[in-house]
This record gives sequence, structure tokens and C-alpha cells, in this order.
Amino acid sequence: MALVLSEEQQFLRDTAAEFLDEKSPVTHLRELRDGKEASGFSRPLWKEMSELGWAGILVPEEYGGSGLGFAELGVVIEECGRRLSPYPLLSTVVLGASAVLLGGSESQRKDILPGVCAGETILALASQEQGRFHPYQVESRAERSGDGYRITGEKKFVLDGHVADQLIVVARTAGNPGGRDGLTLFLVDSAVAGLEIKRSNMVDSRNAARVRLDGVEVGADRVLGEVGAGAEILDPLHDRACVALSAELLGISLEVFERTVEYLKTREQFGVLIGSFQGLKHRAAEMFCELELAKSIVLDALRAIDEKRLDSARLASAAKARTSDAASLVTREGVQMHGGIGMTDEEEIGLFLKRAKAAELSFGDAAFHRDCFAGLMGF
Amino acid sequence: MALVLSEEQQFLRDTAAEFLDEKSPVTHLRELRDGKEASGFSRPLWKEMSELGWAGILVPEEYGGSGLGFAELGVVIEECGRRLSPYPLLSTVVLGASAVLLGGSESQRKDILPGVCAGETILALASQEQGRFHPYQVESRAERSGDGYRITGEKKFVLDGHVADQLIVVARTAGNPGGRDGLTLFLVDSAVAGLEIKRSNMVDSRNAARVRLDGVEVGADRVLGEVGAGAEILDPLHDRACVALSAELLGISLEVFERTVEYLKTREQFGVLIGSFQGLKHRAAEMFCELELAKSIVLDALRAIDEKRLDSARLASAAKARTSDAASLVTREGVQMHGGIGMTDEEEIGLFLKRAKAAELSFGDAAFHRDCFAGLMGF
Amino acid sequence: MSSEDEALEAFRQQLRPWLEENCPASLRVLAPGGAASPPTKQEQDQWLHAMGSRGYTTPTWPREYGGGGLSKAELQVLNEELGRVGAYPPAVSFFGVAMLGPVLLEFGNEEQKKEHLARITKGEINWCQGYSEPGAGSDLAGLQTRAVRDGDHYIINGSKIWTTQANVSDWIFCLVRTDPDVPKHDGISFILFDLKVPGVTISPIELISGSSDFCQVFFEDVKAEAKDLVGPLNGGWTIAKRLLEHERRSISGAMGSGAGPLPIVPTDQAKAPKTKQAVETRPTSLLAENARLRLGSDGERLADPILRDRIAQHELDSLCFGLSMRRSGEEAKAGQGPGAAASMFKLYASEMNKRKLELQMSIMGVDGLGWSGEGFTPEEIADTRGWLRSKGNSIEGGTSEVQLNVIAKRVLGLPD
Amino acid sequence: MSSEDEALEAFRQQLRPWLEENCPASLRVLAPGGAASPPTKQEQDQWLHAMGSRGYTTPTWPREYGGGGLSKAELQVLNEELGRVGAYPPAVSFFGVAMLGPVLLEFGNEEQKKEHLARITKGEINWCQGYSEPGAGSDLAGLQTRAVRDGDHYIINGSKIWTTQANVSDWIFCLVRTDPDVPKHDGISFILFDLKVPGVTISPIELISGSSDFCQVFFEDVKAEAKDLVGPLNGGWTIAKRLLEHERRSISGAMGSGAGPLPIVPTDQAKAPKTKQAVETRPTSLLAENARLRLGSDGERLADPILRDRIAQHELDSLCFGLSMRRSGEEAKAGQGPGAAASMFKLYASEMNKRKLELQMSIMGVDGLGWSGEGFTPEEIADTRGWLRSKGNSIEGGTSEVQLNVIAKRVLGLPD
Repeated sequence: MALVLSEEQQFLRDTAAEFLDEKSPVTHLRELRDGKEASGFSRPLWKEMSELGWAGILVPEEYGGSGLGFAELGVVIEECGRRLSPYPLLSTVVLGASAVLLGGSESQRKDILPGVCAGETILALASQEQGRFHPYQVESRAERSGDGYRITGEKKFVLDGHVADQLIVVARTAGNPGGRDGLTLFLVDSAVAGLEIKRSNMVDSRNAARVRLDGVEVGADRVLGEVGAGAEILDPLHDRACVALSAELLGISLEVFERTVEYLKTREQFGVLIGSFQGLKHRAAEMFCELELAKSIVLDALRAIDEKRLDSARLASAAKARTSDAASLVTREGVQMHGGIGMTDEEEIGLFLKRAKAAELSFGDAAFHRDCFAGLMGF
Repeated sequence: MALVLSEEQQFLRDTAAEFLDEKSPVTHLRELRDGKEASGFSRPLWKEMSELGWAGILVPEEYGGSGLGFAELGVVIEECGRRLSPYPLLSTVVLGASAVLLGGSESQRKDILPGVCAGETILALASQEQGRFHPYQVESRAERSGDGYRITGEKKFVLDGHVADQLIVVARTAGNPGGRDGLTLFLVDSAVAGLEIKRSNMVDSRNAARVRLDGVEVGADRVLGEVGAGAEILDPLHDRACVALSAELLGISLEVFERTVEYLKTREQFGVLIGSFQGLKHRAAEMFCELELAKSIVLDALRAIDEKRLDSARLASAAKARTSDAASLVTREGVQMHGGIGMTDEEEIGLFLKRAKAAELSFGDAAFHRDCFAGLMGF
Repeated sequence: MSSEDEALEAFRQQLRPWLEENCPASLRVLAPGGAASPPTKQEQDQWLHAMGSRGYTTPTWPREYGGGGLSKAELQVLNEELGRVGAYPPAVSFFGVAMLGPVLLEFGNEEQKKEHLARITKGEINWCQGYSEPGAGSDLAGLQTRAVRDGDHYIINGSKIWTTQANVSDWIFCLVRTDPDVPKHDGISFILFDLKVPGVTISPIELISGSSDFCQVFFEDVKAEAKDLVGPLNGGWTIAKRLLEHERRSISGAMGSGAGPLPIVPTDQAKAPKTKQAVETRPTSLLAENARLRLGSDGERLADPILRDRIAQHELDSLCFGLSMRRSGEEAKAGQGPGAAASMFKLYASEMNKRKLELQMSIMGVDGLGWSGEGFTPEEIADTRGWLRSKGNSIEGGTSEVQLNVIAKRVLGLPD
Repeated sequence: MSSEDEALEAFRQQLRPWLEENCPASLRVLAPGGAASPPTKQEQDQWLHAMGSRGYTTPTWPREYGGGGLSKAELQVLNEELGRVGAYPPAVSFFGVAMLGPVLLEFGNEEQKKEHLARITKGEINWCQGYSEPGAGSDLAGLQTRAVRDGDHYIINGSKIWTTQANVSDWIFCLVRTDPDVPKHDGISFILFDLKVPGVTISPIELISGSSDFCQVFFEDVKAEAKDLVGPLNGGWTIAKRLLEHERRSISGAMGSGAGPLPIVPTDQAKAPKTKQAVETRPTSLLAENARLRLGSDGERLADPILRDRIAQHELDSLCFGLSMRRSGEEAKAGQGPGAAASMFKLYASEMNKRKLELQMSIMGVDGLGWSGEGFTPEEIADTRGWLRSKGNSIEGGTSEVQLNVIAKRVLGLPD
């Protein structure tokens, strides 16, 4: 697939941009934050987004989706990134719907996906247990209990967990923490007994929850995929999360860069525009190069998933490493070049800095993904 | 000891600078290189340097030295670094004399050190066997043979090896390559049978040789230190080499930096001095900071050895890591800021770039020494 | 014993019982076993009154203006004896002591010194500094706040930003434009006035790291007394520059001690408990200890080699920075050259601190993404807020870009 | 079949036997099994004569000036048929074909085109480019080489530097100052002259990496014919700018293919044998293979984690750079925007190549410190020389600083 947007994709981008400018500009995130909105986003607005086809963008038409792909999803997420729109695309669409599509039985798909596409069902992946990302560092255990399983453990950083209708819980049915084998995915209704979900107050004002499973009972029909082979679903799921986060990080970076360049063209110091200082010019030009490279890898990584290419995982890691570093650079420089005003909560640059850091540290930072990338290159 | 030069040390520096400006400026290295001088330096001039007390600077007066220390040696080496003076301070004074002082018996000291101090004996350490530095990666073996030992192996990067009168050869009497135990140091006369020494033509026009030992026989009285415990000498020897190289790298960096700043003040482009471009100014100011930090650590690392401080090894690694990075930065920027002319052999900046790289890669680069430093910090 | 030594000893002998008598037990926090109980307001006031009345809160200021009039040697004795009883001197206005006082002593007239200095010493007035303006930033001299003479007063209009603790201050010393028609450096004056007058509005500034003690201060037809204009009319820039030197010095001091207005603490070593350092020969890396707890280790060696390398680089930076501070001090003492510029230390400490907190975030992973409340330890929240706050280090007190310009021009002599 | 297709097919049908007949077997190096034997000088001349006489060495230049007069479609057929016989077209003057030719076609008069173009096509003249001067550097327009009219000639004095292959060239195209009394861009002319005339001295330049094909060229009262002045007198700057575009384009081309005058080969993938890529799905990292041989590995994983991380970063850079080149091409085709600036590719490729060779030096350790002779493999020596040579990448063809300026101004629109 070409590394340029098709006409349809350009149209999708323009539509998304227009919609988000009206309904979910950066001020919307601030309102949600300052209003201490309990769900962290507006359910009616998510419904509207779903009507635009965003919730079901990856889901085949037979389950109520639009049957598009990551190339299109990436366009939408990049625009969301530009406006820090805090909607559950990552939790529900990228992770949740993908997990059901990758591992779900026909009846599970029919059960869950139409609600997702309609913007009514929120899904959340409950996997991570420690601060620094490690895909298999899971201590939570699921033991056979009657016809089903009994799950015990604690999860953190469960994105949109506190508003989720269903959790996808990763627990060990065998093996030891850190091992790839023995993981199993379970669909867990958020209202089930023994489940405690608490929202965490996050630096990026987005939604994440801590989840405690205290002997939660689930039926055998709630297993997603094969028992003990959860990593077969988890691995591509993480790749998809990385690619989606890369698109968001790209959107954040481009927005911050454009705002910063604009600021350099309007802010005066010592009687001249600060954009005339060569020291700042050179740094801006270097950021431009980094962003051009980031654009290319994000486009290719998105397409690799749609094309089911064998190098998808390698490109996902490449994209996440690249965009994490680029966003870190650009948001830091953005604050610095805005000077004192960039340090205030009133100015929006700081909100981008916070979200970029959260996205950078989610599902593995740049060093983590360079490690993966090297492994996938065979060295 | 204070981190400033004493009056005596300042006097030593001024004397060294004056002497080297006259006898061994950068053009001297070029003459030696282009004249294809077989020994790589002028023996009479080394004799003169020895008369100034440089060869015996670390050696107690009882063996003919001046009984000074690393604080003083560092001053001399820094000045040599500024002029790329290719004299055997590292091989003979830092490594050779130190090894004899650290591990030698009284008779070995009396036998060797007076000749060193007089500038008549050249010593060389033959230890390294592979490209990337590893202190214990020694495959050469010494086996008992009659009353003595029989040594077989190959060495590379033996500094000043082709003009050395005595080699200090590191060979295994026990243990496996990579292990710290089982190494033994031997004094080997360069004229002995079975020893083949070939000069290598190096990028920095300095002297290094490949050495091949094909069953070289040495007496038991030629063992330096204890059999199997050579690492006890080798470790402090490597620390000293690192500190000496740091002083040299500092001298190189300061010289290149000063020349580059001077160039920025005299070279015109587009009708203005290029030093007025803020992009270059900021880079120059950043280099200044790096060099100030490098100066401090070199001073402290030199003094740590003289004071026999417990943190000597940690400071040696810190200094080598710091100055390797600083010199790499400053020499690269030096060439870049000199533009096309900096790429020509005629301009001297390139000679500094070459020597800085050789010094950086000798006895462990910055990453190697950050690893050591971390280990010595206990993490 | 020389006569100076005798005089010092006499000073010590009268000081010791005086301190014993006047320092409440609850304020002797450094005494073995700590203070008996936390001090009451009354005890704090008592301590302030006692020390202030002898001028010991500003020990080297002249006696005639309420200071202690101590020589350097006497100051040393005072500090030793304070250490002996285990008490800190009472806190009085930082901006009064470190900034305004020296300026008044140099530029103020007799009346101004008499009026203002003693009140600083006695802790009666908290001062704040009206320097930066929203439109000016690094270009301090571009300030726009106007002061227009009106009889015995100046009428002030405009606003100041980044005014530390304005919301808990009584008076402000302020740079104002008194002549808009001359080159910008030539129309600035330095004036003092009471913040509790009509027309002053003070709004604390919310930072990206949360609430702060920075304020924005607005002036609308504020009346300042003309007698409180310090130095010549339109001669304020000279005073401003001197004050910036005092500020830079106090920032450099802060970098060594961890005290002062700027939260830059570059060396982990500085934080490590002294007792531990005395036992072990090697310093502790707090970053490494944090990483060990979070990521594990293989023997002593941290499990993640890349983070380990970055931590080593930070500790190296910190070590070399500390040695450079020490060397700079020794060079100054030895009269060797100007030493490295203060700009270099400001620049390097800011950038190093930013890198350190970025590294700390990498170590914490998503545990570093908390803002408040449950699910995160207080230390994690503090590190996250600290990471955000550190972004200001390279902006406040002169941006890194300004420091680079200063080094290029003043130290390296590069052309404009 | 359309009439165009028919014409193309007819072209192919006459071309195929002609190539079979005229291309010596020894030049068919791409044929299966390679060429039978290395070509003799006579066979090379025969191939050059055959191709040159039909204009196929400059296939798209007009027939009237000796070119092939081919359309793009016909050029495609020519290349396919050359591939079929397995031969490269004969090499003729690179600077003649890529630089001077296009300029003469645009700016030259009829007589100049007639005289010079056909001789390029036939490989009779090697051209070199007289642009940079020792005092000018990045400021090309600051050139000082003077040309003064004297009857039918110009008398030229001055010198040029970085003149590639001047020592093996016959003629030079040269920027000279014909009016020193006007703004610098307005007094420059573009002139051609024979290097084999009195007053020309050519010295090859020794680089830090060893000998090079760069030369310095000195002119002392050199006589150039006035009829060889191209374009209007004092109108040379327009031509110079156009030529720089041609140069930048050929550099960008070189970055993709590894060919061309600049030794920048940014992607390791480009070097890996094609066959291997087809079998394996993952590309080979030559750096990683080198590191594996030198430092060992634990299973597939390289033993040194820090070098491994740096190698991964380089491969990432290289991957993203390659994708960006591809995207830029596709954007240009799709007519989407200007694409990323050529300056960006020049900048990034230069800096990436420098980093790569620094990394290669770290991998080699002291094995990378050889200059020549025994004790080092030819590959090691080549890498060491390559490391030194790479330092020039960010200077030649526009310094990295110039590229950053261009991006800041033209792409980002930042003010002067």
C-alpha cells in the first residue's frame, strides 16, 4: 500500500478534523478534567463518534462495523492526538475489539462486537501488573473451579477500566511470571462479584483504573482464545496498541511542532521575532526531520497490519520507538521554546507534554522497543 | 589535594609547554609520519625529555626518578596531548614503570627503572588480544618449562612494542579467557628467541605493534608479581592508563576547542564572522561546559591515584568515560566547524581527530567505562 | 592568644549563655534526639524577637540599620554556637535579606535604609520581587509597567509575572518604566511599595506541575510614595543588574546546598544520608536504588542494561558537576582566573536535573503517570510532579538559551 | 495495440539485434554467469563508439546535438534491452552528462550546444566543475576568481577548490567574477575552458582519509575564449543556482542507489545481496553481523547490550529514512505537496552515515585503528578510512548548517 493517503483517507481525515474541532478540541479535555467528570469522557459524544463509524472501524460489516482498517484508524487517531481527545479508541477499539476479533469465538464476536460498534459497550484490557511494561510479567492466576475458572490478582493501568462493561483479563493458568506460556485471556463482566475497580487520577487526565480480582468466578465459555496460549493473542494486540499509540504520538508531535513554529513567528524578544534566532531555527529544523521520519514509519506500520505482513511486529516496535522519542523531543522543546508561559497550566502545551509522556510509557518505551526491534532483526 | 595546580605544577606546565612548542609541536608528528621514521619518534628527543625528569616522574629517587606523581604526570601529558607529541609516556612511564613499581621485586626494580628514568629503556605492555578492550580476554598461555616458563600467543596494539627493550607480557598460567584469575605478567626481553614483533601502521601515526610469541622461554625470575595473580597488577595498571589517557584526551580537546573558537572569530562567510552565528555559538558554549566538567574529573582522578584513595578505580573510569565523550564531541565539531579545510590532511585538526579516536578506543571506550563505573558504584 | 582571638572568645562567651536562655527548646531541632516538641507560634515569635532584636537574622548588616554588625569571624562564631544549641536562625523574608537588603545598602539613601532594613531584620515585612512581565520574558529590559509622577507619588499601571510569594508578601520592590521615550535600558526605575494598597490584584499561577508560589500581580492606578524610589530616577537598570547578580549567586548557592528559591538539586549524593556515606566508601545512587526495587537486579547489577547505562551517565554528570563546583570555589580562593562562569553552572544544573527526572520517569514506567490520590505512593506523585516542575529549571532565572549566549559572548568572546 | 505501442515495439525490434551485434561479450557483466573475460581497451572503445554514435550515452538529449532523442518510454525500452544483454551503458563524463549538459540545453547558444554536447555524448571530453573557492566555502557567491575581457578572450586569475577529478579532466565549467563592483550575486559569469592551456595548475587534495579525487586548481593569466561564456555576461548566478539543483538531485539519487559522486550509502539494506533479501523476510544488519563476529552473541542476541541498542537505533534510522525516501517519491507522483525538502534528505543521510561509522569504530575497537599495511584486514582499513571520509559528508554539497538554514527558512518559514 502506498505511503500516501488515498482520497478516501484524506476525506476521512478532513471529516475527523472538522468534527473534533467542533466537539473535542483541547478545551474539551480541560473541561472534563476540571469538571471532575466521573467517566472521564462524554458518553453521548462517544455515541456520536461511533455513528461516524470510529468505534467499529476495524470490525467487519457482519458484526456492525465499517470493515476498514488500521490505515483509516490511524488517520482518526492522529487527529485525536492533535486535540488530546480522551475517547476510548485505544481501550475499546484497538485493544478490545481486536482481542475479540483475534481470539473470540463466533458467539463471543456476535455477543460483543455490535455493542462496541454502536458505541454502547466499553471494553478494557486488564493485563499490566508492574510499572515498567513487560508483556508476560503476569502473576494473576486463574484456577479451575467447577466448570469455569476462579481468578485472583491485581492489575494496574487498565485503560478506561472504570467505565468498561467488560474487562479482558490476562491471568496465568500455568507457568511463571515473565514466561510467555501459560497465559489465558478471560472476558469478565465488570459487574461480577469479587471484582473491584478503582479509577486512578492520571497525569494526562485520561482514564485508567486499578483492578482487583478476589476469586472472581467466570465460566469456561468466557475464555478468549485457547487456554494457556493467550500470548498468541496478546502479542499482536500489543503490536496494534503500539501502532495506534504511534499514530497518536505523531498527531501530538505534529500539533506541538506546528504550534511552536507559529509561536517562534509571533513572539518577540529583544526587539526581534525569536524565530529569527539561529539557535532555535536549527533545533526546529532538526525536529522537522525527526517528524518526517516518524510520519513515514507510522504510515508503513499501519499498513503492515492491514496487509498482514510478516514484518508487522518489527514495524510496530520501530514506530513506537520512533514516535516515543520524537514526541518526547518535540514536547520538551515545545515547552522550552514557549518559555515561562509554557510552564503554566493555562497554556495547552503542557497538556500535550503530559499525554505524550503517558503514551510514551504505555506498552513499552523507546528503549523497550529498540530491544524488540533488534530481536526481530535477528541480533 | 586541591583541584587547582600548585605553583610547582604550574611551573612544570609552563616548562613543558615551552619545551614542546620548540621541540615537539604538531609539525613534529607530521615530520615523523611523512619521514617514515622507523622508531616512530626521535630517541635523542626522548632522552632530552628524560633529562627534564619526565621518564622518571613516577619513579622514586632511589631508582633514579624524581618521585613526583600523577598530578605532575597529568600536567605533562595534557601538554603533550595539545601537541600530539608521540613519545612513550604511556607505554614506558605509565604502564611500564608502574608495572615494575606495582609488582616488581627489588632486584627487578633496580634492574629496570634506572634505564627507564634515563630515557634509555623503552618498555611495552603486551596484553590485548582482541579489538574491543576486555582486561582479562587473554588466550596466550605460559606453561612451566624447566625452571621457567614457555609462552605462546599473539598480542595486538602493543604500544611502542616495536622499539621496546622489554615487553611485559600477560599470559595465562591458569583459568580461561575472560577470567580474572590465572593471569601472570612476564618480563620478556625483546631480543629473545621465538618473539616476533611487527610494527602496525596506525591511523594516529603513533606506534603500536603486533607481537607473536612462539614458545618463548623465560626464567622464573622474570615473573612480575605473583604467578596467577597478575590481575592484581593489571587492574591498577589499567586505571593508570585510563587516567593518563584522560589527561591526554583533555589536552587534545582543549587544544581543538581553542583552535576552533579562534577559527570562528576569524573565518568570514556571507560577509560576517561565522562565530556570530547563534547555531555555532550555542554548540561552542555547550562544548565549553563539557570541557569544564572534564577538567575537574581529570584533576581529581589524577590526585586519587597519588593519594591511594579507595575510589581511584571509580574515578579512573569516570575520567576515561568523560574525556572520551568530550574529545569525540569536540574533535568532530572541530572538523565540522572548520568546514572543507578541516577535511584536508594539510590542516592539523584531522590529526587531532585521529589521535582522539585512538585514545578513546584504547583501554576501553566511554560505554565500557560507564559499565565499570556503575559496577563500582554498586549497581 | 591575639587580641582578635580574645575578642572573639569574649563574643562567644557572652553569646553562649544568651542563646541558651533565649532559644526555646522546641526550636533546637538539630540537638541530639531532636527537639522536645514542635514549637508553638509563641515560641517562634519569641525566637524571632530575640534574634531580631540583636540583628542576628541579618548578622553582617550594620548595627545602625538594625543588623548584627558582625565581622566574618564573628559570624562564624554565631553559626558555631547556633549549631551547638541545635537551632536554625529564625526565617525572615528571603527576598528582603538576599536581594533588597544588599541593594538598599549600596543604592538606598539614609532614610530608606533606616526605614526598611530594620523591618527586614525583625521579620516584620515580607518582600517580593517585581521583575518579569508577561510580554518581556528573557528580555527583562523590555518591561512595560509604567510609573508616572503625580505629586508625592508615582501612579503605577501594568503587571508583573513570576512574582514568587507575592500572595503572602507585604511589600514589593519593582522595576518600572519612568521614561518610555528613551532607549529601553535608560527609562527604568527601581521603586518600593506596599502591596496592601488599592489597585493591586494578586493571582497565584497554576503550573503544569500543580499549584506554585509564583503569582501574577496586576497594578491599576496603584499609588507608590515617591520617596521610595531607590537610586536615581531612570537609573534602575544598574540596580536591576546588581540584583540579578545577587539572584544568580543565590541560585548557585542553592545548587550546592539544596536550599534557596529554586528547586534544583543536582546531586543525588547531596540527598543521601551523611551517616551512610561515612560508613561506605562509595556513594549511593538513589536512581539505581529505585531501579533496583522496580526492575530487579542480577546480583548487584541492575537488570536493565540500558537504564543502567543512563543511570551511570547521570551519576557521572553529577560527580563531575560536583567536582566542578568544588574546583570553581578553590580557583576563586587561589585567585586563579575567573573560574567557570556562573552561567555554566546554572545551565548545566538545569539540564542535568531535567535529564534526571526524565530518567526517573523511564524507571517508574506507568507508576510515574499518577497525578494524585490512591494507586500511587506519595514519592511517585512527587517524582511525577518534580518531572513536570523541572521543565521550568531551564526557563526561570535566565533560560538555557540566555546562558549559552552569555557563555559564548563573555567567556568565549565570540562576536555578536 | 496502440500506435505508440507499435512504434515502441518497432524500436525494440531494431534495438535488440543491434545491441547483440555491437555489445562485446566481455562487457556483458550482468549476464547469467557473468562476462566471459575482462574487456580490453579496444572492446571498451568499441562499445563507447557504438553507443555514442547513436547518442545512447545521453539517450534523452536531442538528436541534433548528438543525443539519442529518445522519449521516456523509449528510454525505458533501451534500459530493458541493456539489461537483457547484461551490459551497462559506457561511462561518459559524469559532470558533462548530469551537470553541464542540462545547463547548456537551457542556457547555451546554438553554437555552444553544437560544439560541446556531442563531444560529451561521444565520451571525448571529461568535464569538471569549478565552483568552490578556498575563501568562499558555504558562501559560494563570495567567489573571487576574476575574468577580465581582453579582445576575443577572458583572462582568468584565481583558484578553485574541491574540483572533483580535475586532474583527469579536459575542460572545466567555471564560475568567475566578471564585475567586482556590484553586489556579489550580480557580477558572476559562467564560462567554459580547456584545462590544457598555459597557466593552469592542478593539485590533488590529500584528505584526512587519504588521497582523493578532489583537486585544487590554480589559474594564472589563463586565456578562455569569449565565445565560451554561457548565458549573459554577469548572469552566471542564475545558472549556478540551476546547477546546484542538478547537483542536489544527483546527490539524492546517489543516496538511493549508492551511485554518484558522493560516497553516502545510508542504508545497510541497500548493500545486502538481493538474493538473500528474497529468501529471508527480515533484512540483514551488516553492523550487527560485524558485531556478532567481533563481540560474540548469546543465542541470536548480541553480547554487548549497549552496542546492540546503538545498532538498533541505526537500523531504525535507516529503515525510517528509506521509507521517507519512498514516501517522498510517492507524494511527488500523487501530486501531494512538495514532499519533504531535498535538504532534509541531504542532512539526514550525512549525519546518519557519520553516526554509523562512529558506531562501526566502536564495534571494531583497536582493530579500527589501522591506517594501512599488515595487521588489519582490507575491510577494517576501508571502514577506518570510511569513518574519516564520512566527516566530509556534512560539509560537501552544502553543509549540514546550510541545510538546517534552508529547512528553517523555506520549509518552516521562520524569519531572517
